[in-house]
Amino acid sequence: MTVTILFLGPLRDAAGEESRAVPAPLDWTGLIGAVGTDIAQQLADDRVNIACGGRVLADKTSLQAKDGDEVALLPPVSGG
Amino acid sequence: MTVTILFLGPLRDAAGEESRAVPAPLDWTGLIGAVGTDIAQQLADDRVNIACGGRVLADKTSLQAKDGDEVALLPPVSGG
Amino acid sequence: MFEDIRLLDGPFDPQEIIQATADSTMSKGGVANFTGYVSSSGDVEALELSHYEPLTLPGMEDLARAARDRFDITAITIVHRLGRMVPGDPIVCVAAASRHRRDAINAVDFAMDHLKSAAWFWKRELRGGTWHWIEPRGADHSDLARWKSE
Amino acid sequence: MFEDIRLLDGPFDPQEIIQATADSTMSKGGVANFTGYVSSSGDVEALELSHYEPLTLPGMEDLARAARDRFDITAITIVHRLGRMVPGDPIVCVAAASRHRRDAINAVDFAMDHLKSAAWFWKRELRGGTWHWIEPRGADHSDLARWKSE
Repeated sequence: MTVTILFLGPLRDAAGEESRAVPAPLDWTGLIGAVGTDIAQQLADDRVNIACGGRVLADKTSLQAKDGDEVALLPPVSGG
Repeated sequence: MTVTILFLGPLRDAAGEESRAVPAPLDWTGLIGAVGTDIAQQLADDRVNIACGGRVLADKTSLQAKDGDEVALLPPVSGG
Repeated sequence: MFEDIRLLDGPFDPQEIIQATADSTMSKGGVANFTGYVSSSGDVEALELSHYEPLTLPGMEDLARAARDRFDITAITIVHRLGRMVPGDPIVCVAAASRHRRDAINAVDFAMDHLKSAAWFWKRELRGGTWHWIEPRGADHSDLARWKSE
Repeated sequence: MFEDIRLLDGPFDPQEIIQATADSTMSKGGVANFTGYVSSSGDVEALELSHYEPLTLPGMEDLARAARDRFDITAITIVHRLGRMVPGDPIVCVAAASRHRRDAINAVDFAMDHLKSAAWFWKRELRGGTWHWIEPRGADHSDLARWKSE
């Protein structure tokens, strides 16, 4: 009964790991609590997106991850 | 003391030869007389150009070819 | 319809890719192509591209479909590198074939403009022995806006 | 500045040409290309292109110069076939390299649009064992007009 949180790009460095398994279900408040203060602050940035089950959420605060879901934290893509 | 008249593209078929040497100098009236009725009629077409010494004449009736010049008769280029 | 949409984590030869796209349309018009190479601006020793697979390849496939719907093309190829590259390495290759030259060129232009928004890529550069993430780009809508009003 | 302007009366390999243009600009951005092939429309068995040499090659060289003046490019290549070809043979290959993708693509587009007016080519087709001259094209200024107002 777990959800996998996946850290992409620069967020992987901030998290110090590729992914983290947390208990399911997981909503926005649960996610904020699970990732630590540093990443929680970055998630507040409008340019940081969240995908659940392979789909980017239009409103990331509506996150409702179930058992087996992968929740990907997507920082802004790089320029250049 | 000759000018070489060069027939390009479809005009070559009409002329039955690649080129013809005629006495120098050669002006527009001389050219018309030298090429035969069929080609003379085609030369009247605005879309047929004349190059002398490697340059396309803005006004082909101003032709003044000297000894050694090459006068190229340029039919309209093909579409497609 | 020829379609070749790929993400590669090893080197590729753009000429092979263009050739395959061209072969698919031989005697039917022409092939347009754009190939991008890793820049050697500044003191960059290497470039690494990471992505989120469940989003990137479907995004590229949607983009190929959009190009096919919009332009009269007989082939579309979109190939993008991932992983670690050095300056001079090909990083992206887009090719389109059409009976009509303008459609082939416009399809390549369209695909390159939209690739940035279709793909989730994060880049970091190795400079002086240390990896640096490349900053997020600003709002970059002007390239895409070109295709809206037509 | 890399420049490769050629008229060929034998076959060519577009990939070799694109590769040479790309090599000249490696690690400096990208390369755009358009390659046209002899069509197999209808029952055409062969195509023959003749030209007036004192005008065609200088015309192509002037065109390359105009493209260099107009766009920020580091290489331009314009290669055109002459002589007898069969359907599927490459007939024209234009490639441009630039640090900026849009310049590379636009330079190729510009060169292709102007090539028709720069070059004095007469074409005839072999159909049913007989050669037929291809009719002159009508006023074809719309492609060129695209570049006037910019």
